[in-house]
Amino acid sequence: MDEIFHFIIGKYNYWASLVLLFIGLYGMIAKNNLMKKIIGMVIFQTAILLFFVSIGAKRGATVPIIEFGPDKLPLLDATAYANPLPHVLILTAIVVGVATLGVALAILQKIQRVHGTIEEDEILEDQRR
Amino acid sequence: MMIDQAPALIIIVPLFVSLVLTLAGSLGPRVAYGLLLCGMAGSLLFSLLALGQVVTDNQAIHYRMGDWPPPMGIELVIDHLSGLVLVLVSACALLTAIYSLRTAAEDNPDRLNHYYALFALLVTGLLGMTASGDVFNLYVLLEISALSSYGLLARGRGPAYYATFKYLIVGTIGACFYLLGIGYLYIMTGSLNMLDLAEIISRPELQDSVSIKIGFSLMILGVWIKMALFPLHAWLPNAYSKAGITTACLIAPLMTKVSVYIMLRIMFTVFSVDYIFDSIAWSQVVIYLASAAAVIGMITALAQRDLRMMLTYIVVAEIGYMTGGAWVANAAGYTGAVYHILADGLMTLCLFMAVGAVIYRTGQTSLAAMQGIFKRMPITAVVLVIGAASIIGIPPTCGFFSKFYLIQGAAQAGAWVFVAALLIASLVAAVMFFKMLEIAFFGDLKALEQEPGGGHGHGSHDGHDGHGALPAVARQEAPLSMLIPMVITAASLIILGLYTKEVVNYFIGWSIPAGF
Amino acid sequence: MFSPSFYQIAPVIALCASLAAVPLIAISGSRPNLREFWTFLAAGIKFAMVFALAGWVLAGNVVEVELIRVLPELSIALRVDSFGMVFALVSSFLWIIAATYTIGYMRGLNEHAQTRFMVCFALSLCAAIGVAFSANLLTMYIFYEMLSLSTYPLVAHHQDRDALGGARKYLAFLLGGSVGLVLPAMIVIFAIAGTLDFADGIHAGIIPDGTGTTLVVILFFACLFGFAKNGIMPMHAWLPGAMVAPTPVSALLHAVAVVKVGVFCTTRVMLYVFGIDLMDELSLGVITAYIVSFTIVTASIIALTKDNLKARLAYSTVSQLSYIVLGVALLSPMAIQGGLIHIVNHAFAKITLFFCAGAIYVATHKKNISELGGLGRVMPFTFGAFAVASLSMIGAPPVGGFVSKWYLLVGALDAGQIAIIMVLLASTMLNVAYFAPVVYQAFFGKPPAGEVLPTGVREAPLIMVAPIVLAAAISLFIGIYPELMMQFVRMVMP
Amino acid sequence: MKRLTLVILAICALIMLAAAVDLPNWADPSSPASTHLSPDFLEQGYGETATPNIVTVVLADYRSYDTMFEAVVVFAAALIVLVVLRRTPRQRSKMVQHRPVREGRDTVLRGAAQLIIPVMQIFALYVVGHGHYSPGGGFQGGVIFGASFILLALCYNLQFTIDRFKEQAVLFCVAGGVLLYAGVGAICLAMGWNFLGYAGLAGILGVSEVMARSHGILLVEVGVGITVFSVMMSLYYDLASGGDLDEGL
Repeated sequence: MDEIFHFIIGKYNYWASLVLLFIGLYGMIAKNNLMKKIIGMVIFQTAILLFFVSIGAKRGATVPIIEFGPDKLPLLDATAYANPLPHVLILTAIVVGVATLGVALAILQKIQRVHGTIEEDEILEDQRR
Repeated sequence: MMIDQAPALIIIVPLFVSLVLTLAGSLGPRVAYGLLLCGMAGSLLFSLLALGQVVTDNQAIHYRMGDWPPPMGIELVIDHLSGLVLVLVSACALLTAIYSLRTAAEDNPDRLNHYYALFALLVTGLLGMTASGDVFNLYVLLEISALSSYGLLARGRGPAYYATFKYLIVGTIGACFYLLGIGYLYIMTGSLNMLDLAEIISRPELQDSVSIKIGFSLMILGVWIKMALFPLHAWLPNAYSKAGITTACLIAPLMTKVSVYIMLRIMFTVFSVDYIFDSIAWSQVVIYLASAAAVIGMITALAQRDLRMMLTYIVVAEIGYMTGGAWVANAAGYTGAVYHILADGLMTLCLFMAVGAVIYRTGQTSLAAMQGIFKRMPITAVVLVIGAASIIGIPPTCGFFSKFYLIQGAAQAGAWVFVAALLIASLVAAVMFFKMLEIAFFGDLKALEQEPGGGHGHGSHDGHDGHGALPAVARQEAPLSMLIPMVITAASLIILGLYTKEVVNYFIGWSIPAGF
Repeated sequence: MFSPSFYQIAPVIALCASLAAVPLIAISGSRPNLREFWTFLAAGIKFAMVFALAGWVLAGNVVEVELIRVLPELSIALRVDSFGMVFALVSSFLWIIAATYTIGYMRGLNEHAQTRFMVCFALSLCAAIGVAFSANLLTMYIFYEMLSLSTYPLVAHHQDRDALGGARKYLAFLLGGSVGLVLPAMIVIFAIAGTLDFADGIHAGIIPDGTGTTLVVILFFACLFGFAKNGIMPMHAWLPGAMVAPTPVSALLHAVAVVKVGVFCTTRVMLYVFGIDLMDELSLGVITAYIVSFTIVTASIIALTKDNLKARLAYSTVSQLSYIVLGVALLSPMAIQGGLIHIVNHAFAKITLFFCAGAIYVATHKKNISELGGLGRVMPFTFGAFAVASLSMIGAPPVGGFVSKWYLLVGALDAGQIAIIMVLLASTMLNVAYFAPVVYQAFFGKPPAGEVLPTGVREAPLIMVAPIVLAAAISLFIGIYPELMMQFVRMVMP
Repeated sequence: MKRLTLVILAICALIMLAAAVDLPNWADPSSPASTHLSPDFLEQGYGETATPNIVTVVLADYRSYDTMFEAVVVFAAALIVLVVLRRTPRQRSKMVQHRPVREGRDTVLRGAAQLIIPVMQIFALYVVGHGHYSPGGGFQGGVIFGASFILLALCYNLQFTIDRFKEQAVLFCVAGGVLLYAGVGAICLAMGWNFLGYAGLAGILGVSEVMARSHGILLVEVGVGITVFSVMMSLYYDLASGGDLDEGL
């Protein structure tokens, strides 16, 4: 019984990101309002960011900035510092998320101007006319 | 010195062109056009140099970005496969750039240099993706090309915005699935470099790990969404058909082909052949998907009245060919898939340019625009016929030889469903293009249909003054700046067809993965 | 008499003569005489080359020319052997006759878009010679497709409603057959045989022994019905539909070039890809013979019912073509020779008949047989030639048709196929039934009610009648002296 | 339709849950991710670039090609929003955008803004400059700097901010930042090293290769800071005014 318990507790970061992931995905696919789709997209991207960042953590490790010992020599023991690579990847993923969000909002404004609405069914109707 | 820097310069030259085009806002359209041409020509030259070097000493170029050894830093890998696709992408970009003199100016009266900046940015993204040897770097470049294609597509008329929005949403889902796939692989292996990943994944203890399978399936699912493989293709037709003429000529031939290249790269470089075809037993399902894509894509294309919608559905069908070829799991199928990337890139470019020229001249996008095209625009008509012949797979053109390899691969693998699908698709393509040629040849079909009853009988006609002379149609050929790239592309279709042996022996043969 | 290297280039020149003429014809569209000169020049060069090659082939050697090695194991290559020479000689010679006739016909009726017509004419002849000289199945397939595409504008020449229907059916059957059936068969053959080059002799084909019988049978029938141009029953519907084209088109193409290409490809595949031994072992020959004889009989019966002259000739072509396939399918040496020589006899006879139909139309605008009463006296030369050609169709002694019928009957006897002999005799009776009344009525019948025949001789223009008489004369000549073409056919035999 | 997507997503969720069986536990030091590449970064990072903050080292040196394209992504976003939204003057007159009228009621806001903005901008420059030794760098600093200008636009109005930072200047900075970044890379290329190999700068700067890398990282961070800052401005200008640049939120 307890190893199922460990299984759940030990990997709680994956559950969190999975739950967020599917909320976002559902929001993107099933929602009728385009703005809600964008919000779903942001949640979806944030879930992946969380998934990536959680990989970098190391028990008993500090921020990956090299400290110096009393004799001014750098302490280069890898286990003392957290894993820097996921942080770099996430910085890129955040920036990409912001860029896509900006473009989506710009296009949404244009849709509002052309169709007068951002509800998907009304837009389709408007297109049919 | 220049030669061994070629891989980096292929990607940097269009990037610098894009930046300069944005900076120099006050450039006249001619100067912007000239700058774009130099950029595209530069990257074509460097990709040819790189490919030449790869072929002469028959092993891949590994270019270390920032002089860091591979698993630490990022490296560009140019082997036979990526070199070939690099040349294809830069050549098509150059041809579209030449083509765009009149159409781009008409599509966007203001901000032309910003339009060209996005054009160059998209090409940078595509070239970067092809040359990149790092899985995460490929994601960033995937996003760059996706973003710039959203920008280019959103330049279209009213309905383009909604279509682009749908494309954006689906594109983001695809890219994020790909990123999630990288995440799973990174957790299990700790590396991002493709070759390093391949080495770690091939280790025995990871052979039956569920996460690696999930990682693979997420990455492939993401690429399939970007590639618009059959069930996930709903976004592609109206996104591409609402775009401006130049945008369609640039995006349609290249975006999906580079996505297919990425699928091949993931399948055969990151994962090995026996991993994919043994532990992941999808190939049967994928072949059915590919066959469905080919047949349904072509049949829907047949049902379209709008020219560009028809061409976009053909693109969806061609994706089915390539995916099927790759998943048929033998050398002939793989050769067919890679050769079809080349052939289909050129074919789609040729058709989109010809249709673009017709739309540019007549303003109509429906099939009726094709009336009397042989008299009005003879050169465009010939280019259209060559493009159509290649899609149908009539021998001297390259379309025939790629089908030749695909059918041969499918026959050897016993995938008769795929063989049948390829043939049905070619037949439907034949019907479609002859419907178009009929309109071009016979003029207004509707008037002919309602003509008062027979009375013609066999043989020749009644009046002695010659048949009711068809209305004298003024010759209204497309402008020269559109004709030159069209003729070059059409000629390249036939030349590529005739020189298949060289292409297969010197390029594709070397890139066949071990295990086939 | 020329150096061997000349014979290496000769097939290429023969092939490209009409191809080179295409741009010249297209350019000189505004000056009809110059345009016609180019056509004649190309036809002359082509025939001269083929004639020179004929001499060389007779001396017993085979010319091999590789144009482009397209795939590591495949190339577009030309190979001149006696089997191809028979068809090449016929089509290149008849192009000259047809060219003269076409000019007369087009000028007589002042047709529109004559330049496009001549361009497509030249292209289709280039394709016909390409098929004759092809060294492997791929080259033959390429030129087969080229022929289908280049004849489309010819069939759809009038650009009216009938032309639309006919052209659509024409393409549907031909492209459907070739892309749908021949392409996969070719690729699967390549997959199992490793090459598509034709075998040297006709006994051993290129299909390796181990292949499963079901696969071989499927491939065989895919090729048989795939080459839709051979007019075998289910795939023949395009031929009557294509009669919508002007008469020179239906004369040269649908009596000689197009249909002969279909039959030529079918026989080439049967002999040089499958080979006699394999067909004998799986008794494919007999099955084909029965299929083909069904075509012969039913096509002749349908021809009986047709009042329109060209429709009757069309269905007669469908049945006569099947004679050739029947001959080869019987697999006995005599029958094969009979089948091959029938290519020549049928070509000359049928082209004469179609030319006569065209001449009658130009002179009197009559299309139906019922209206032809008494015209024989008004147009003696035309109907004389018609009578000679009909005799050849029926297979009466002095004319060429008799030779092929004779060989076919002897071959059927050797093969011990009594039923086939019955079919041959029955079809001969049917031929008589649908040709004789036309000739009889023309010379001894009365003109239709209320129409008075002009007195004296009123023929079609000389430029049309001359080719008719020449073709009929040759048809008679190869009846009396068959050795001219039989020497080639005999060389095909091992 | 919605229930269908819900069901499909639920099934995918279950599959991916099953995958978690052999994923390493959270923060487990022996997980492959922490044992394959990151120890090399941590051990060699300081030695080769004399920069303690290893994240900045990996960001701007080991994987600087990635970060360059990150800056290009941001540049692309600004360019696209500009191309999509901004309209020519003659199109502007037609579209009337309703805006809330706020006259004279935000003296408190303006007072507070005048206090906060200078501090923000200094702190932003500190974050950009100090990326070597403490968490920070081009992106974070650029965003803070951009936020200060957006605060200005919110408290006053868009026209006030545009007078201080013209739209042409914004566009110039957007492209200029990435050009600086790519320029540094190109200089290294010109000096015979591979693209973005900062050791190439040693010749110009007259320092050892290790210090050249450190300075290279700083230069690149400044380039990224300029780009991100001006992209924030450009995005705000366009999105707030719907492309007319007349009146913000």
